[in-house]
Amino acid sequence: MRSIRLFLYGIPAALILLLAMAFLNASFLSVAKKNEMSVGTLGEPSTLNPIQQADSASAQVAGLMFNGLLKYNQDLDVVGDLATAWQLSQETTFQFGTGEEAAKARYLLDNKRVAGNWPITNIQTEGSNLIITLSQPGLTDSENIANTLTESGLHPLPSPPLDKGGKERSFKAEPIIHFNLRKDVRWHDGAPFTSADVAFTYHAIMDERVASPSSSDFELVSSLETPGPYSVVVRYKKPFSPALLSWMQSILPAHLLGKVEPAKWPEIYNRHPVGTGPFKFERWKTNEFIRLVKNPDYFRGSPWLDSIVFRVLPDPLTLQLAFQTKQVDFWAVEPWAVSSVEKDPRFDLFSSAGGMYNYIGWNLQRPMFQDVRLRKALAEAVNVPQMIKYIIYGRGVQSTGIFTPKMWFFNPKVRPLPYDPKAAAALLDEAGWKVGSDGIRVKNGTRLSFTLLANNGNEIRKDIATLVQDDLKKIGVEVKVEIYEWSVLLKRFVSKGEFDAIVLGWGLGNGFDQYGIWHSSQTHPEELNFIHYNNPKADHLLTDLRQEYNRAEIIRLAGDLQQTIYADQPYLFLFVPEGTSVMWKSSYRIRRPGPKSGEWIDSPVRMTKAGWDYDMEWFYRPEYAPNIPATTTIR
Amino acid sequence: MLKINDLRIGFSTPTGITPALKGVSLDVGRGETLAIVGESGSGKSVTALAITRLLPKPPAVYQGGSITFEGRDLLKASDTELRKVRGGKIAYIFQEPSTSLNPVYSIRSQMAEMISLHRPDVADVDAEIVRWLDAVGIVDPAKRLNDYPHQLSGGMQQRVMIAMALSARPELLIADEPTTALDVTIQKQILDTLRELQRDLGMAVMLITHNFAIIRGLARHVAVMYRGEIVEYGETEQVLSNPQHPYTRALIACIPRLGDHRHRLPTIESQVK
Amino acid sequence: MISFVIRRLVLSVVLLFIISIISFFIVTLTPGSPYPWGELNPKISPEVKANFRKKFHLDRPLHEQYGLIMRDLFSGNLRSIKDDRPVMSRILERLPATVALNLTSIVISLSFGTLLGVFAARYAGTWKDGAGSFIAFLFIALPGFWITYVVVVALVKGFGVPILGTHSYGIEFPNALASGLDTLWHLLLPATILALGGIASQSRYIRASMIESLREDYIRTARSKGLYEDVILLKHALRNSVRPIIAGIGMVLPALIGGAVVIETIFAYPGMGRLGYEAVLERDYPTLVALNFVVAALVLLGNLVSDLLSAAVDPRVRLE
Amino acid sequence: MQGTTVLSSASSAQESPAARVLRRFWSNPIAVGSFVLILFFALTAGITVLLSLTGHDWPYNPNLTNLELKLLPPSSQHWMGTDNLGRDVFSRMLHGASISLTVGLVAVAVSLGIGMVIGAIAGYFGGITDQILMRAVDALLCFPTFFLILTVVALLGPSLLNIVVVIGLVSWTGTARLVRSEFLTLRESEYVKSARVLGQGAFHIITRHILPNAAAPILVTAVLGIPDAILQEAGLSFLGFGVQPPQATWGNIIADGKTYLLDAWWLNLFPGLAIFIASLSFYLAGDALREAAESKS
Repeated sequence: MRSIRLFLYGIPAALILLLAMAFLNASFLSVAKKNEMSVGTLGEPSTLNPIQQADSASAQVAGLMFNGLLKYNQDLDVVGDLATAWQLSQETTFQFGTGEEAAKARYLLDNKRVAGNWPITNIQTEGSNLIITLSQPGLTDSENIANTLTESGLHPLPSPPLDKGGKERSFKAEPIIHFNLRKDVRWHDGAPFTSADVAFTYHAIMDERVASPSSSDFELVSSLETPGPYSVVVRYKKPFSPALLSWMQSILPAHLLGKVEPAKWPEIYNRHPVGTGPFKFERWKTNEFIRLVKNPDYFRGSPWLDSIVFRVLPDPLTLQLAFQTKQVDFWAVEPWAVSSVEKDPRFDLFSSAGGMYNYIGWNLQRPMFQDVRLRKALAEAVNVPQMIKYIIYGRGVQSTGIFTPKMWFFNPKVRPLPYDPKAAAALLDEAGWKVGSDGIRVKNGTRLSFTLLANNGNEIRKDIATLVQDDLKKIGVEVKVEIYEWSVLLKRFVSKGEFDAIVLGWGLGNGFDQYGIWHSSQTHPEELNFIHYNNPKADHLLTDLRQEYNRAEIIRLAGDLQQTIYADQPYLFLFVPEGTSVMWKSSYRIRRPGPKSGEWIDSPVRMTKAGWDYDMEWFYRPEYAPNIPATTTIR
Repeated sequence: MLKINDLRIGFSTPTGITPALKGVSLDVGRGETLAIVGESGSGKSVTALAITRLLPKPPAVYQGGSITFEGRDLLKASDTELRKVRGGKIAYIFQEPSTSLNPVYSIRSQMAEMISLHRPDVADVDAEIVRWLDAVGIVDPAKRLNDYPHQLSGGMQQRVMIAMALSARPELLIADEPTTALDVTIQKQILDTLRELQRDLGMAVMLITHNFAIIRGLARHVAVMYRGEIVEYGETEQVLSNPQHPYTRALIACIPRLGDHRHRLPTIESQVK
Repeated sequence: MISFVIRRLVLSVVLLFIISIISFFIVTLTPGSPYPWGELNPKISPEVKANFRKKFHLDRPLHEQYGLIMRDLFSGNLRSIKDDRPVMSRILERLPATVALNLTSIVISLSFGTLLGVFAARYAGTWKDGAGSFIAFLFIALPGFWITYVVVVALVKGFGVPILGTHSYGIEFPNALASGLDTLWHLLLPATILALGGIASQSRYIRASMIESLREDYIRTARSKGLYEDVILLKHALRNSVRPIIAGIGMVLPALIGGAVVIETIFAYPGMGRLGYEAVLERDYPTLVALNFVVAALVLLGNLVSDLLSAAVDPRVRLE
Repeated sequence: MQGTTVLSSASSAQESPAARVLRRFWSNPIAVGSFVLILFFALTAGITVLLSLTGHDWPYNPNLTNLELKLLPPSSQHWMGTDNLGRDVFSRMLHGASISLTVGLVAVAVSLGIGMVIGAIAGYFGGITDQILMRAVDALLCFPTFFLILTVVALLGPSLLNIVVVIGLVSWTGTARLVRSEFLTLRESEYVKSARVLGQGAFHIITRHILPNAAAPILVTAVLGIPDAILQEAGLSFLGFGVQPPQATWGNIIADGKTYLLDAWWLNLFPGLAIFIASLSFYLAGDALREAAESKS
């Protein structure tokens, strides 16, 4: 009998006691923290292998453990990382019927070289081929050379066009990048970093079994050689200016993965990788945290923080609470909360317009949306400034097309369409849409009514859909809103083209190549031009832009492309939201290496073009100050 | 030993209190056997249960009278005192042996409970249990110790009940229709066992039944109850041979006798709803 | 007894097989594609997607896919689409945390539920019983996610108490006891909230079956033996009322794992509920099928255990 | 000794079982209280739906967005404040009431229908059919109901009807088990055996004899099922799979208000309370009904 009573009363009493003790312990827990930075992420990384990951959570963690050959500096200029220097060049090859023609052409060009001020560095003949090495990739110089040859009666044989449907050319243009690598880099396990690692990483990315999402960046590589242990030469099939940026790709250790077949990687590498970066992998407790510890012999010097922990916090509210109880050091603030946080003296706040814009995509296969006047009227009828003011509390700017203000090739001259419901109504009347009996406009029998889709995970897009529904009702346009789960939306509607309009957004990197989104060839299922936009002028600009290396020329072409597409209004371009992050007042500072060796610049954490967390590896907590003094200090 | 004086009990129902006992007076001397006979609903079980206040309190209401046992009025006794009397001094056996034993405990644990409560001085409890099981006529009792009630037959279960009741050496055993649920052959064995044990232990027995036939040879006195009252009380033989009250006469007339050729047994038109 | 267990196991295996078929087709029929990267990620070319589909046999007809998934499941190298890791290790990683959470919450709901149930049964019919059932329904009626948020906000705002994950990492612990208590706290808090509903329903069951047992004849016999009211209540009545609860244990598991999704998400607790929820969103078919398999196995095991337990508790139950 | 006592006990005998249950139900204060609350919710829901059908919404049109009035705390114009799109929370709560009640009632109807049919068949015929059906119930139980709802809603699309039917489809196992156990016991009773002896068909026996006797427990599970369905819908909305905007339900008001929990407390407090009180009143009424139906006296 006593045992029954013991269980009946004993267990509940014990549980209450335990809960009370645990609660007391938890509430008096000292918040003295180790020399560790703790970052909250909403999603758990899928893998830490840089060439197999595609989600932002994985990239953020892997970024601290690996280096690419190149990287962006704070002003988004491309600088060397594992590579000390790189030279761009191009081999243009003219094919002639006979060897003498090739020799004659070579002789002609030799003495013409100076006059034409072409950037030719070398001319040679191989059998009936004339090979010219130019110091700058691109097509313009090669076309001038071709013209001079034909003017002087030499006719090289035509070579296949560079792009599907592109015009025929009389030469083959193969850009070449030559990288010189740093000699002082070691992998975390001590092995030396050499060009073999770069070669292995390239071949791994192209290996089908690896199914790497970055393989599309390297499709145009025709060959990659490693003449020396610290030099790499990459040859491309045709000019493709974004190619250079692809070499920011993290490099994998050949000595660890070279001989292991990819199916084994998840067990032996992907969850505990070895890289060259400032931080080394320590521990991954699934669904909870990933901890990286500092790499003392990092080639730029040992980081100041002992460790960084990425905590997986799936619920936005608990992420906010974790920040307020200092369990996490940074917090990405929702737009509506920014105003209250901004005024709070306890926090430092960093916000910047990102590389993302929200839009409503009109399905141009629907006859209704093929009339640009209707699209223009709908754009004028939606009050985007009010939307910015209320949905994202003014934290963002109205979008003027396919690029965002932070990009160096953004065209500021493109003005956004003003909010003018009267003009919109007039335009609709002009386009034949007369207001029907029930207040909804009609044109030869069809009512101006369509369904607007949005995904249920994104609060902002749901609000956009509701507001657009209201705004367009005011000018007699009926909008039905349907919210679906993300993958359902894409599979059942978008990729099959069975939709009228959809609220979406593009998260663009810093690159200018949007061929996949806007080119008329990209309209097959699962391709990105799902609205079937087709403008020959835009197609032309897109292909030229991809082959243009000259910065000024890129700005001109990009500006023209942005203007053209904005005028067509294939999307109702909405706004570019600002990302805002918060940290406890001066809980971190930065001491990063300056351009000259031995130089250390100390500065507070602040917003740069590349974001506020650009130099995360050089963050330090003032209470654990670095041992190397700063040469220059910025308040 | 036990004296019930003008006991009045009612049951509260949503439409008021229905009287069950309207002034019952009885007494049982030491070692005596009293039978209480009456049809179901006549209040005989209520009387039995009322003695040690076993009637569930919410519906039952003690309206008056007294039950004095060894000088103490049980109606006013404190809980602790009452607990000593229950089982220790007055023990019960009930009508439905199959449901009166707790199905999830073994015979041994249920009997050990009784012994250790009322006779803590007993050293070897198991031996004592075996002795009592044997006394009530259970074959090979040692093997039965760890059995569970559902493994025994009706008759065996009732024997266990008797063994359990007697194991605390009570002074009065109240048997509330002990054999009604058993078939006739077992009935006789149980009653014989009861008679022998009563003779050996010299304890008083109050036998409650609706069957006049079984009380001859068992109880020296009999009380006939009808509609909550005792309508006749006296020596068994005397009441059987010359019943005073018309109801008693009718009751006795219903008893079938060997060699009786009447076609239908006379029945009494019952007033009780 | 042994034959009973064997027969039940065979039956369970057949059932598991049927469940795996149903769960596979329900999951794969849901529209949406299982690419681990963003569907509209401009960097992903169609070739990459095609290559990916080939790697996970997604281009094969459904029945073939099912065969392959089953073959891989039993050969142990079924891989999750999300991170290409063997599915079993993904599930087993979370098993200890889930078992700890669910087991603790079952213990809490059983112990407190029984206490409340017995209390209500003892004072059945009086105002105390009324109050008991009112409180019980109070807990059942609370919407899980709502009360969780209220408690979490109150605790964090009020006491600045850490609530996330299974341990507060990155903090210097004075001694092992503090660290141990911290882990205990991260377990007990979510488990208690998860158990609130359980406590209420448990007390309802026990109260009902206790009242029923108290009406039985053997209680009257026990009382006639002069036992204490407590003994009658706890020994005789309670033992007979335990059976419905044990029978319930088998049914509790799926509700817990499913129900724990909200708690696990809010407390960032690495449980199987969250794994399933994320797998549904990411259309990670292998993980879902394997998870359903494991959960089904746990449930059938739970049922078997509860049958065996109820036989142990109530001798009348013969395992035929 | 004769006569007088006969009359007094007669009245309680003539009362039909149903009347007795009702009498006991009304005598229980908690039952009366919860019934009044349920009536209140049903009335508000009904009136609101009537009002909105006839065109004039009181106090405001629940779906009218008005961004200037964004996230206002409760005030005289907006008794329960406004949400993140400036919509009046009080009017959305009124409309939410009608949705939540319909979800509860229809889902229970669906789960009751299926549960009774399967329970009856399993209970009445027993043997192989019983084994098969009960194993099917076990199989269904093995799925965490949550994933089942999630997948089916994603499959069929999140319209109100789909959600309600799915909740019903998933929650009939409890009723089936109850009905089966009732049938197993009632099937053994004499009047069923005699009906069978008289050659009445199985369907006739089930509907005429057994079901009415099992009515009380079934009714109780029905009443207790309603709040379960309401809580399920709220949970679904919370995870983003609930009823489509702009339609308001208590669940999706909380879900939308979730991100503002720390600042806009009213977005969470009122709907949470409403769900809580509605569910509580149904549970208490159901329990009181069970109490009334079960007690013998």
